[in-house]
Amino acid sequence: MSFIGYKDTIGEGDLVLAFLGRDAIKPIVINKEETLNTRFGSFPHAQMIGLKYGTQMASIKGYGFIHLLQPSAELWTLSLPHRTQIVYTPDSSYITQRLGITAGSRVIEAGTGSASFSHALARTVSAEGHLFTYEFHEPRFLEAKKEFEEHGLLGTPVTINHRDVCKDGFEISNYDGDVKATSVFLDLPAPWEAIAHLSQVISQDEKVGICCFSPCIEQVSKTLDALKEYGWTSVQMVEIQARRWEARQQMVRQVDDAVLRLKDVKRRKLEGIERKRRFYAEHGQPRDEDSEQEVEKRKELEKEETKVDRTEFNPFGRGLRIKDGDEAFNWIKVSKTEAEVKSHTSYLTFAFKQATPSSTT
Amino acid sequence: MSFIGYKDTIGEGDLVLAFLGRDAIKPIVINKEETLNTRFGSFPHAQMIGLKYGTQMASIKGYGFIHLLQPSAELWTLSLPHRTQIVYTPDSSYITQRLGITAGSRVIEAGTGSASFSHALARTVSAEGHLFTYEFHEPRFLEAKKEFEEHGLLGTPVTINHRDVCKDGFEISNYDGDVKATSVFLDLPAPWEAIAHLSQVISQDEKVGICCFSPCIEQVSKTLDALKEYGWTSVQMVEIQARRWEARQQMVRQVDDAVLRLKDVKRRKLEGIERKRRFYAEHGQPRDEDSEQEVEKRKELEKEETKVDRTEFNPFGRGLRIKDGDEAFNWIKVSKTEAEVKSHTSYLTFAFKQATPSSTT
Amino acid sequence: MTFIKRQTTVQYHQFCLIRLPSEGIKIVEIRPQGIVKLGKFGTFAVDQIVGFPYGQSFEILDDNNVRPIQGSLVELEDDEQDDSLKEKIQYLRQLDVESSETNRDLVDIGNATQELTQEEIETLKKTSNGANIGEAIIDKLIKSHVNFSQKTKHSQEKYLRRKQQKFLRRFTVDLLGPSQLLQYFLEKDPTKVLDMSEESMGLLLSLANVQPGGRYLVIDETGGVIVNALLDRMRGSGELLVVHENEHPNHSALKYSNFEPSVIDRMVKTINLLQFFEPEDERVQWNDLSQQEIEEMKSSKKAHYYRRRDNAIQINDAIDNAVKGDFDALIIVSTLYTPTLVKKMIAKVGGSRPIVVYSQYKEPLVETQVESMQNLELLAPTLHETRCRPYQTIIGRLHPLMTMKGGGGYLFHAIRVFPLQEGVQAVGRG
Amino acid sequence: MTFIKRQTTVQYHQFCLIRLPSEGIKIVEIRPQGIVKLGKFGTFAVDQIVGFPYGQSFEILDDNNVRPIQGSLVELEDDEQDDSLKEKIQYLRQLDVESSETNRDLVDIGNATQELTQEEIETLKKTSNGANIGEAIIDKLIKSHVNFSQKTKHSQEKYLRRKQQKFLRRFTVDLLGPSQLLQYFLEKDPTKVLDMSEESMGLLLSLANVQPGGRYLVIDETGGVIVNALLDRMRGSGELLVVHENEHPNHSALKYSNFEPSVIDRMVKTINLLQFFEPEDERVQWNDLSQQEIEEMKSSKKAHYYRRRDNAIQINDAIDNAVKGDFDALIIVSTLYTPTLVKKMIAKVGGSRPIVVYSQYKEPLVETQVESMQNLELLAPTLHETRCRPYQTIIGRLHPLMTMKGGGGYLFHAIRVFPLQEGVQAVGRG
Repeated sequence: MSFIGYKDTIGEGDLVLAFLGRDAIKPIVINKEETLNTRFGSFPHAQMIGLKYGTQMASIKGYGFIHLLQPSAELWTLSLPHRTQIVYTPDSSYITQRLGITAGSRVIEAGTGSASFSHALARTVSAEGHLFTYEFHEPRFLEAKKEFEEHGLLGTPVTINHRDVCKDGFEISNYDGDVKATSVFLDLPAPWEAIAHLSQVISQDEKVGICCFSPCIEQVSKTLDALKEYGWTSVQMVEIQARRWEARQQMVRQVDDAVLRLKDVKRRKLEGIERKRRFYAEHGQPRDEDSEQEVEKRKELEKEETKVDRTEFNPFGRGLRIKDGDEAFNWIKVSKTEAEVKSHTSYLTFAFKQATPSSTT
Repeated sequence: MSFIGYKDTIGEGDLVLAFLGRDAIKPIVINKEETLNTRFGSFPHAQMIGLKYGTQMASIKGYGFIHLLQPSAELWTLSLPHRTQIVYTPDSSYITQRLGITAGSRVIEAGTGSASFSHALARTVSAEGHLFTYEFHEPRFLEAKKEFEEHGLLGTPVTINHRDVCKDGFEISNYDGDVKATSVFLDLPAPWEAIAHLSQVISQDEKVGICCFSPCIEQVSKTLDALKEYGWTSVQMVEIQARRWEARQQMVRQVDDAVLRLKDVKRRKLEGIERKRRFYAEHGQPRDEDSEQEVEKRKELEKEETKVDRTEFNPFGRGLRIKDGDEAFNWIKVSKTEAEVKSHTSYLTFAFKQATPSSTT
Repeated sequence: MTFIKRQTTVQYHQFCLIRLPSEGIKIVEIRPQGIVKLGKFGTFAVDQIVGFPYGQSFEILDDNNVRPIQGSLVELEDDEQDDSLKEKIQYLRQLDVESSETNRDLVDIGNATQELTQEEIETLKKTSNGANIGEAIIDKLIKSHVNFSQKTKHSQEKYLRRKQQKFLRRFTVDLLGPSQLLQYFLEKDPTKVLDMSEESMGLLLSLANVQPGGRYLVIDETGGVIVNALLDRMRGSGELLVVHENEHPNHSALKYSNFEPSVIDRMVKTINLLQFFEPEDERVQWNDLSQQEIEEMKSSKKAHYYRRRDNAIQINDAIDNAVKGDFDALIIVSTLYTPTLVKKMIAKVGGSRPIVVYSQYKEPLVETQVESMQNLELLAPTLHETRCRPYQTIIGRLHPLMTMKGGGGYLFHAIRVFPLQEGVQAVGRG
Repeated sequence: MTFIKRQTTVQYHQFCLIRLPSEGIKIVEIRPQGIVKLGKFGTFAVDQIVGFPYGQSFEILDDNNVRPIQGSLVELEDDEQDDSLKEKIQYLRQLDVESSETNRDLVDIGNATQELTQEEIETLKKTSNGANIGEAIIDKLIKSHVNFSQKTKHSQEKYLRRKQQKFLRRFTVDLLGPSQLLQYFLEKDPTKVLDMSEESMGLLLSLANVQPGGRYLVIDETGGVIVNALLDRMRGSGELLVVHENEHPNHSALKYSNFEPSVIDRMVKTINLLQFFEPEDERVQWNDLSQQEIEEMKSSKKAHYYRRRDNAIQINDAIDNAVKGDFDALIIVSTLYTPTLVKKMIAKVGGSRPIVVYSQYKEPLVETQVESMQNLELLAPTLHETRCRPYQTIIGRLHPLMTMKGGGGYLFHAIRVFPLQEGVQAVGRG
């Protein structure tokens, strides 16, 4: 029961997400005999038992730490082992919102894939709703089924089937009752082939929504044809463009300070020239007949008497390693996107089917 | 000679852009007999003559003003009379940059449309280059030709032809020499039909670039087929997403101040209750036998003795009209996009054609 | 756990959505014997649509009657009418045909439609007077688009339908769900909902891991639109503690939630910022009177006593709730300055639970993130931006819509954690 | 007006671009008898490619020879290789196949490619040792993609080509234009060019109305990449006054401009910020010596004299240039704080001329815009953002690339105007 409901304290057998870093969230199942070994150190499961979820835990060696988090669908999306390209939270959350999926909804999902969206849907539809998910690739089906089982979702609210829905439709035998889905999500190479089989498994009593998820625009075209053919209306295709931003600080470098710095450079340069002039006035020119030793000695004397102290005027911290926000300087808060951004996940095609008149008032 | 080169002072016959507002830039040709009448007032052309470009000019009535600007291709894009959907600066500047269009380039453009991009290209290729532009719709052709003439661009560097390039190709008779284009820009409903005709008019001695500008993805598909068929390579389609941002300021409302305000409200409420209690203690309850006059008098007295002064503690300026940046408050600078943004102009398909081996070393 | 299934048909005492062709959306209350007035579209009796499933379209007949019709309203409009035609018509209607400047532009008008030749324009100029020329051109435009000249019944019908598009007396009734309520306010007054987009709302609900049975700490400056969305995902079980900055919370949008008042009373507790942050000072001192004392009261005084008692209990319960803390999520949709606000409220959030903040502008969240990066009680602070880009969804003519609404807001998200007490030498900070 | 046409063929004493398959771009100088070393790709004699038009592709043969080949390098790679296959290969290569954690993930690997069944994976595990299993899977992947099993010569050749993709000894020579130079630095060190994208550069040049014969005031912190782009649009006529904050300007990128040094000397004048803002104090006091005095000098002293004279003239000319003002555009690409910087430099811009400022981040430009809104010398201040989104351009499989580079910067633009002296009652502010 990891993804539905909340738990405060870590217990034996719990699924815990060990947060090592934003790109390294490791799922572990608590087993008091085991130890989690990471580049941050060693963390015996036994020491986790009884800790509150959210605890920052130190490695037994004393260096390094991790955070112990309770699985949520969103964290699972960031940490699950990928078997396919997964559906990320900006897409899944929008689809959920737009299709009006809520507790009690009955959702069809094909294919299950890596079950990223499946977990989010299970959390949203909850025990009062149901998720009918289908996967055609047997290894993935088995992997997903195992996960649902381990995560306490199998049966309620998830029913998974190994099926090629394009060929063999959606009707199933391992569920007591009709599917009667109120929302459909198709993430398949050829969703138009599956659309034909939906009428048997969607509710006739209410408006039903569908979202088809396809990376290529040509797939969208074929999907539109199929939706039209099978009586789906209010069709609209959209795409979600999501970004993450990082906060940084940029030093405020005033042009007046840059001018003053140049003045300072100039002044010190002139001072250097002046000192050199005085040195030569005092010591005269170097003489050809001087010995090497005398030449060396003179050079050192010249250096010592003509050098200008290193300036203290360093308005921009040149040559120093300045940390963002250093109080000796002024800063402006700025934001930057990731170095590489997700420019495309897929096109989302939404459509709706009205309730069948004969089955209503 | 309005768009190429710079002019300092306004003279008779000049094309001037009268800036009334961001969405109201009015082209006028200076004629000392005329007057520009706008909702900002009246502005006789005669008074403009001799003023510097960039001058803010007052209406002869004394209220209202406008700015007098020299035409540039970018300002022209914002002010020209639309005959078609035009090519805006984010697209045109990118196409210019990516195709490596510069002074001396020889560019083919079809169709001319509203000549927005034509003006930018003329400015960029300058007298050393040439723009060969083609328009199939006769009224638009005539309009554009007239503009080029009035703007001193006809002949150098612009040659315009009334032509359906898809049917009749690009070869022309009103130009002395070969077209030998080094860059091609196609903004047509069916660019794939025009691509077939290009070989006769592009340079064989150097690498030539093309950009096809189409709103629908299906048009891009057909364009890709044609480009492949006619030996264009390094094909890539892109889109430009451009935004404008406005600066605003949002009041910094600290939760501590919100708490203090509630305290103040509470204090004043209690004070009001206390005063009421004292009033009743002093004057007793209202008596049934009092006359209307006495009741009125008592009410007024009660009101006067129990009222609490209007608070001076108003940390967020409630009930007042506060201007962005008002020094009595703290602000954070924010940015907002336009209320309605351009989400799509067209898809840009770029491709290149290598020089023909026989014509080089 | 209580579970309240969502309505799928039109029922009395509900608020629902009415969609009109090219007119946006309206909210309508289903009152027995009520009459709904739709301006030029006509009027109809509410009783006529009760029981029909959401999504049903109707045609308005005389005498407040309606007739259910097949298909969605959007398809009932001529589906060949794509963006470019709508743009041209809109462009034409916007031009001020009467001003002297635009007379010169009449060539431009005709050209802009790419439909009329120079000749046709001159003819129109001569045959129409100034005021009607725009409409005359639009008329010609529509005719050419529907191939009116073919004079088939089909094309003639299409022509008449388009011309009269403004006068089709049709509507669709739909569920007034959280997205629809949001859309309603975005159309009427986006500032009320702090310019939040549907995709931002969806992302907020997911990042906050909203589900039935949750116990959420909320600041909602939208007048209840957020609270409504939370209730919709919770469907009758769980609890919200809503903290507000006024004496009384503004939950004007909650009447549209379609939950019974008793459900809202049970699930939505409110408390003001002063009570929240200074609970011990703000508890109401209350002592119950004895049964005997109560019986001796005059009825008006008795009512007054019970009112004051309820009030005290409500406030004290809310304060207890706040003091208990350990909420399953902190959700902030506010214009209060969030860097300090979040910092002060973290302590109330349970371990491993999310904190989600919405802001119309990015800059306050950038400052929130800068603050949070120093705060060891907040793990993985992240600033999210999500934008939905709709396409013209016409077979053979796919492209993103030429224009769309700007804005939509931003989200800040972090996970509440319990840091180690002494500084630990970080091998790598999470 | 001088006009210098752009090169279209490879010539001596030019810098040009070399593109290698899957390896990014290199800059190469065309020196007579020069040898270009391309690492594992081999070496070739520069003389071999001189005279060929830009865009030409070559294959490297032995003995530093090359053979010109048809088609562009991109097409020479198998054009069926689309994003998804590249992604899979990249994903596979990234997995650390040796770690114990990933052994468990081998199922995932095979599944991720959607190409291999459970059986095949188990077989591979048995037949390959741990270090090669990734490559073995990649091998199988490629085979299945090119239908290797069909065993046609075509598919076999494609298979071999793809496997050896890393070892195709081919390259394309191209013009080192402003976009290419920008791309080069974006790949090597984006901070050098302040993360400016190609589209931002293009927009900057258009907003600044850059053209031959113009006289532009420039701050360029990119080491000359911007100056280079300006020179490219000016093609030999016009002038730049480049203001810098150091003792000597950094124009390291200018050597790649492919203009003669004399052209650059003529067109690019430099001045430091101190000389620019305090011209009268910074003028060099200089008096020419008499001809006689010069002749009497020792040759070393004479050379010294002329050097100092040239230096004084250069500085004083630059100062005169700055004092003259009236520039045709002000172009700022800098990390100096722009609100104050712009304000101080407006006076130098001619009327109706543009001021264009580039910044990697939006926030400094927001502040610049807030400042500018109060400044009556700046008309229509606008903050622009432009982003190019490339598509996978494969017939039948069109979609935006899955990932792309973030960033790209922002632009501020305003028009310099001469405001009325006394306040005029504004009917509407422009």
